[in-house]
Amino acid sequence: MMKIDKDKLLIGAAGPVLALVSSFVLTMLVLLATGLDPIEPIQLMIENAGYADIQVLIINQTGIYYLAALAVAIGFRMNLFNIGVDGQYRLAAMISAVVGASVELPGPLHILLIVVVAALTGAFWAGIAGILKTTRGVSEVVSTIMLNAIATSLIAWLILPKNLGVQPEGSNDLTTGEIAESGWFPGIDMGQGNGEIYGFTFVALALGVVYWFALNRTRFGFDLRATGESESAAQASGVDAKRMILTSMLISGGLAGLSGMPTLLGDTHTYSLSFPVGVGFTAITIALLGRNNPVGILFAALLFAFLDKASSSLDVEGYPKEITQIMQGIIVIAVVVSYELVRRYGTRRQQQKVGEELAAGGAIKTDKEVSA
Amino acid sequence: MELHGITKRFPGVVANKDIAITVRKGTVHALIGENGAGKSTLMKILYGMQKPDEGTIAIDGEQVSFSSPGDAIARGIGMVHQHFMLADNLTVLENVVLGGEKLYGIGAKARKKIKEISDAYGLGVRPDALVEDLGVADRQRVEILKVLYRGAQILILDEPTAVLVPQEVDALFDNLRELKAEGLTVIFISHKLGEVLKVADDITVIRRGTTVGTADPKTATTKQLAELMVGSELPSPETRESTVTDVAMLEVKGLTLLESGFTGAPLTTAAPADPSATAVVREEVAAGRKLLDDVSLTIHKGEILGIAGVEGNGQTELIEALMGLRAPDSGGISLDGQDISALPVRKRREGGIGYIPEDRHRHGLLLEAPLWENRILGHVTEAPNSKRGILDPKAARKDTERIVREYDVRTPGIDVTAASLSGGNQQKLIVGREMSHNPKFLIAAHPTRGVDVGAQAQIWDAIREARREGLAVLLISADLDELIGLSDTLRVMYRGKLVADADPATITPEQLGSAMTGAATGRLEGGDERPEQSEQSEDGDAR
Amino acid sequence: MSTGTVAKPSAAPKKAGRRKLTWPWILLIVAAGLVLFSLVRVISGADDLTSVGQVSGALQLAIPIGLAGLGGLWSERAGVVNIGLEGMMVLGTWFGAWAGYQWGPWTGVVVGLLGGAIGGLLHAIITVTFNVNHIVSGVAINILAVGFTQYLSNFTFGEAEGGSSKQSPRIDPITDITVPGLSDWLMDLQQKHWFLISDIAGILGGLVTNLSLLTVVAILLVPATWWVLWRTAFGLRLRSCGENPVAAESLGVNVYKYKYIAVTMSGALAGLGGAFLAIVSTGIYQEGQTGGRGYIGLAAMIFGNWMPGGMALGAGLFGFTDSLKIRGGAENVHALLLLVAILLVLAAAWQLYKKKYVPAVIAAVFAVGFFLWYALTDQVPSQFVDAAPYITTLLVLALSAQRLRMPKADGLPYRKGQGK
Amino acid sequence: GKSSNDSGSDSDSKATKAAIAYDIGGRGDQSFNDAAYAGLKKAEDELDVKGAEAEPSSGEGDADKVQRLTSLARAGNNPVIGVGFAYAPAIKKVAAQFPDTTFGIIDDTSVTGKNIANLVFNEEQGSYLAGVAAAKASKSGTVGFIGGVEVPLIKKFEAGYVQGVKDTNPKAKVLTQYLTQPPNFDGFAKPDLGKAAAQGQLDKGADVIYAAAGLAGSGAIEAASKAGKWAIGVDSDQYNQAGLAAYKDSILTSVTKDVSDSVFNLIKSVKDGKPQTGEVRYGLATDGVGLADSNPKYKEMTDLIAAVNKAKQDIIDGKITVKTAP
Ligand SMILES: Nc1ncnc2c1ncn2[C@@H]1O[C@H](COP(=O)(O)OP(=O)(O)OP(=O)(O)O)[C@@H](O)[C@H]1O
Ligand SMILES: Nc1ncnc2c1ncn2[C@@H]1O[C@H](COP(=O)(O)OP(=O)(O)OP(=O)(O)O)[C@@H](O)[C@H]1O
Ligand SMILES: [Mg+2]
Ligand SMILES: [Mg+2]
Repeated sequence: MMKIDKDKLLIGAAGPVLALVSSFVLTMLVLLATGLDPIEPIQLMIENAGYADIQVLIINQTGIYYLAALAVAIGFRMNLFNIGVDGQYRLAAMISAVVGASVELPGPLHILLIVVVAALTGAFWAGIAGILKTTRGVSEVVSTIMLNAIATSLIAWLILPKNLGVQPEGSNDLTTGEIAESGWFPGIDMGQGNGEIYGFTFVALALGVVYWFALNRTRFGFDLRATGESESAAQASGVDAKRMILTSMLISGGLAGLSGMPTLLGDTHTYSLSFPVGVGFTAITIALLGRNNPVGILFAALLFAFLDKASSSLDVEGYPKEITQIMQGIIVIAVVVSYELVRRYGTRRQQQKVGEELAAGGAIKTDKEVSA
Repeated sequence: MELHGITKRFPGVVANKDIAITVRKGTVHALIGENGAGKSTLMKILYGMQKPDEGTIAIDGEQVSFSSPGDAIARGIGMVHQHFMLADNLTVLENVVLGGEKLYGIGAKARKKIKEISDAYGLGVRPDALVEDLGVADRQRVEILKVLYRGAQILILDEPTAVLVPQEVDALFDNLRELKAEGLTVIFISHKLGEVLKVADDITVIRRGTTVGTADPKTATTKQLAELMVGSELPSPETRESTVTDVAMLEVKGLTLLESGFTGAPLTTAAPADPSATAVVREEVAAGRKLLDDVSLTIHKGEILGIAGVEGNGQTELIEALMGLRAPDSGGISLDGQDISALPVRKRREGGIGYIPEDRHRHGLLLEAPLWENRILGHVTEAPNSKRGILDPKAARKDTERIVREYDVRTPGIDVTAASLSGGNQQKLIVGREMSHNPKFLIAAHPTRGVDVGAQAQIWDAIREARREGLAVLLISADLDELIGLSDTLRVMYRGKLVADADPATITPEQLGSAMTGAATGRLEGGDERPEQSEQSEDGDAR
Repeated sequence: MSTGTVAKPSAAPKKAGRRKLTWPWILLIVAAGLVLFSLVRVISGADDLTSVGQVSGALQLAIPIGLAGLGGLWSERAGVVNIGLEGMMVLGTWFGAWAGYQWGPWTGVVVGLLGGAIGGLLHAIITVTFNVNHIVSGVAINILAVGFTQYLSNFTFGEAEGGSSKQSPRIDPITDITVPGLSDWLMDLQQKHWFLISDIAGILGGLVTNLSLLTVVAILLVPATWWVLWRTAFGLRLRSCGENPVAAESLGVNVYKYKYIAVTMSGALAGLGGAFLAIVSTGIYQEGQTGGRGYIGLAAMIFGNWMPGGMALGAGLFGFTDSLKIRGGAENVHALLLLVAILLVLAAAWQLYKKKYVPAVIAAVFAVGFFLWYALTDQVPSQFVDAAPYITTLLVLALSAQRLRMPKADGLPYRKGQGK
Repeated sequence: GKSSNDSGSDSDSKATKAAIAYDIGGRGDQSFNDAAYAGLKKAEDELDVKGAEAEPSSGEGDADKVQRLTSLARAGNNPVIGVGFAYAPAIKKVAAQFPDTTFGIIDDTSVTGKNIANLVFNEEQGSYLAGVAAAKASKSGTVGFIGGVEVPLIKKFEAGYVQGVKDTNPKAKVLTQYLTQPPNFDGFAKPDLGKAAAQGQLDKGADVIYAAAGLAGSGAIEAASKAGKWAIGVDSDQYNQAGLAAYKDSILTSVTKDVSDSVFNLIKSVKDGKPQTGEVRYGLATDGVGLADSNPKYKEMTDLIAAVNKAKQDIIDGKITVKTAP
């Protein structure tokens, strides 16, 4: 037993180390090949990450990515590929902003209302894909791509001043109107103009714990994972696969809806044309990188937030910012390839053990039989 | 052909160890041995799918070394694998010509050739049918045709009879004899010793990776072969005293299941151009083929009811309907006096149905999950796996350890994945799991398929044990000896109907086999070749 | 985590409903569709629905999607899911433009194709050799391709005359062909706005007017793909790798080789789609130019049931609705409301005939709703117009998705000598 | 803790350093951002100012913009100019923290402060003139408008253009087409969409097409040129744009919007110690917007020019008020 644990530790550490080393080396090669200093940009980014205001940005972005990636991951756990997180996120942010701006309630209630509306909206939008899949067999990959585009149009229409939107005097932006202060989620001010850590970031982390618990410690989670691992086995075990698909799609959409909340409740307090987009796509990468595991996703989200934010001043120093995107791509490939290599090694080890065990059990018999 | 000193090691296992076999030209050479003895591995080596670590292969006295099946095929070797190697979504023609396109192309010439071979051996293969629409026996024929098409001189058949009924086996053997007469060499693998004696010219026995002896089929008996194979007497599935009671545990009445067509898609619905075919197809879609046709049966406490039938005659559908995986179009099911027709799978399982699925990989296990999670599968709502919706991994683990101990599941621990266990051990885990919840009624579909002799005996024991305590069992198996030996009552299923019943005490596998092909109906009498047409009621139990 | 893309109703029967569409039926359906369309055009007066310009615009918009879809088809037929099409297309736009503005458009086409092929090759290495999950690899390639091209633009286009870090200098156009006489004649015919005749003339006219040579090549690639994959030994082997690689292996097929070829080819086709965008559609490389067309291509391929013809139909549908909306969508899409209403009436009648009253009533209610919408308005809000292609796709899929069937081993890992 | 802006906060030296923070797309978009860059470049050359630029990353939020502006302001840049209305909320926050730094924002007057200069343009006035020109140049009586993305800013272009056309020829028909909906900003970037839209309008008989669609407009210009019809450019004088040389004969005129000058003027005002503040409006009167006349064929159309000049005078005199929304 001790030996297995040591092995496990070694194997567990080997993957990430191999990945990080190889991705850094590859990135440096790209820089070198284009005649740039291979060390300085990385140095700059690490330096940047040492500053409090950038740290705040990184932490806040991590929270947003974390939620969106959880949304993607829960689908993946079920073999569902929710490419529509981005659309669900945008639509939910917009609708909840409208609702939030149109009412005034005591603090916690106001926030709760907005959050619930966001989760429901996201779930609703994802649910369409879920229903299409369970009743009509439409691949969720296609339907969520379509729903992303449809969400764009729907939002564009809803946000027109003649519908639900507002065009602030003198602005060329369209917004949903400002949410009253009672609906703002209190954050932690880091002082000295370093910005605020969104309070919702902690909700995101808490949801990570919930995600872990629900998946690993509840019947529901077991059913969900079982369905993801083998739909046929899960069905035979008593899982209603269709309901499971719909449920996980709804949860995924709900989480996607929540991923707009850090920004909405902690920063903008309104949904406007300049509300951040594309979160849902980055989240796919993060979920894959974090292997759909709540802790893994946290690290992956942190890594991506770091690459996003710590690179903000690279262009000022004369390095194309795109280098971070190349790094992201390389990291993903390096991580999965090295995990695969390590996994192959690990499986071989495990089989060897099973083999040894079996051999030990049958050894005596074999010897006797040879003479037969 | 000569194999010499073949050794093959897998991580942790020595599959073949210094094997030496000589196969005479123009003979049927049988290879026997228990599960995992290394037969398939040896054949894969001979077929170039795996590379031996040591040893040499010589064909017609010439040393060869294959790096891919392509090389072996070029040397005139063909192999029919233990598990079908067919692409479902391709036609028979495509499956046959694949890899051998150079021979006759992939068009009309190839089709003609296939027809020719098919007619010559009476295989009755339709080149343009989708493989997916074929039954097992047809698939087997396609596999054989694949080999003949390539003009193989050496034919390897890895357990070709496992899924065939006796009549089909006979037909296959006729084909083999014909091939032999044409000068082909056949290597034939089987667990069924009777068959081996019938068809083989030479027999080689493999045990734990090495050749332990040869036998002459003219003089050897199955008993001798078995002893050579296992080193001890083969256990038999024989059930001793009857434990059948009068209390009905499972009652099925008039279960009917139609093959459902698709509805609601008028946009692309289209019928074939041929008008006569159109009519047929229309009718089928309107009425639906009957997968289960008015099936009625009763199983009592302590009774094992065996169902014999060629695969694809509704057994799978019957199980699925009983489990609640499929909603029947009509008919009722009641368990222990309670109507369960409308209950979902989970409720039925909670209500006391245990399930040993026919395909353990698809329906019984999460291959990539650890053993203790597999122990939870199917019983997530029951103790000790969970309490009030929350899993109790500790208790589940503890219970898994108990199962591993009691059912002799050979594994280094309960954290290894199910995939890393051998088939027999996987099956023992499933049996242990299902028995742990004291089922009232057990569905056992091919409970010992592909399982080695030791594990087989353990599984039979477990089932018998539970039966003694009042368990009702529905046994479905392709192994007629198992079926006859274990069952208290036998029914035969043909085209979705229960067409015949028999007394396991007197019936022979051959009789059963003929009923399975639809040649005999009603009550089958042991010893009497001609079944009498009894008009026993459909829903009565079969005694 | 799966790469499965189509729901397979696990308990569904195998044989039922899987009848093949035969040619007479296809033609009949096409004819009926045309008549209906023509009817809608005449009633609504939206003559642009089937104008020459409309059709040639649709063709132009459909080609990049179709090429991406064709790429997806090659790869998935060999069992490798390729969500990296978008990235491979991006490589195609960049390399196509980079070579195109310097050495002429045809060189650009070839280099763009090679650029995409490199992306495909990378995908093959990761998924085939390293057996990594196909979606992870595809997503990574998408990120990498975007980052890489944007990064390189700084050093290439950024320093070129007439370019910037976001766009390339202008590329010389590829020759357009217009069949003289015929094109004009069809155009005249179309502009008479006769029932059916003008519509057919418009469609045919669109197919022979201002046709870029590369468009012709792209169109020919569809039947060529069909022929290669379904009528040659090479294609049979390739498809067998997507259906049952172990079986293929057992017959001496080098599965790795075919997967490599297929995925590289897939990248090349997507790259060609990218090059088409840069060289023919636009004449320059523009950052973000692909705008998700790779994903749409994938959707078109699934829509087309992993068959070239179906895929082309899907791409055509996207191109057509896209073109409808971009060429005066408010009016065109308004006319579509009438079409939807008529289709719903037909659907209601069908359900009634099948004695399914509830769906019939629902369809009828929606039909009335669409009629009212059509009758009471002149235009569809431009925001909804934008959504038209996507809503159409969803609707069509909802009606037909259950008949889809992907290659059996699509997305599954495969390793040589590991089959059972 | 330490903030990224702490280093080099050696400000105070007035207007030796100026900074612009770009909108999505960044430098190299050959349109809006590049125009702002041109202004900065001019200031560097003529005023001996050291310019700094910062690009946004895709999908960023207000917080990132705040960080960017703060860091630019801390580094001693004055003025700091946000290119595009998306910077409004960020400028509101940062301007309060740096009362001694002047902040410029283009296309927005919703945030105000005594150290904020709102650089805005009367695009509708320029577009009105384009409408007049289009109505005059059109023979078919049908003209087209292509908007890149359907946002209020572009609707301003549409409103002015339509009004100009109708005032000149009440019977004229204006076809309007937007390419995409926000937040999908492809409509500013995909010439193929512009081309297809223009083709659609040409097929419907339009013979003058005004495309306010950034780079996508070049597709419209190409289509119009190939059909032998007129196109009207936008933002800068597109007749002189290198990439469009092949089609320049068909570019009747362009509605110019002098972003570059507005940036330059703001920097200059700070340098001169009299920083601009509040709304700084660029209209016809100040030549902040207008019509280009580089095309010799345009210059030949005296009738048209007369009508345009009259309209221009009327707008300046207040006789015509141009609507800002259609
Ligand atoms: N690919 C593989 N990797 C690792 N071990 C393997 C592999 N294939 C077979 N083995 C091992 O080799 C042994 C021999 O397997 P083989 O399939 O040849 O047995 P067999 O005699 O054909 O059994 P059966 O009667 O069940 O078909 C098995 O016990 C198994 O442990
Ligand atoms: N493809 C493979 N890769 C690695 N190991 C394998 C593979 N196939 C089989 N094994 C190993 O072989 C052992 C037994 O395999 P196998 O399933 O063939 O046994 P079996 O008793 O013949 O069961 P079955 O009835 O399922 O054929 C297991 O320990 C497994 O780890
Ligand atoms: Mg085996
Ligand atoms: Mg075997």
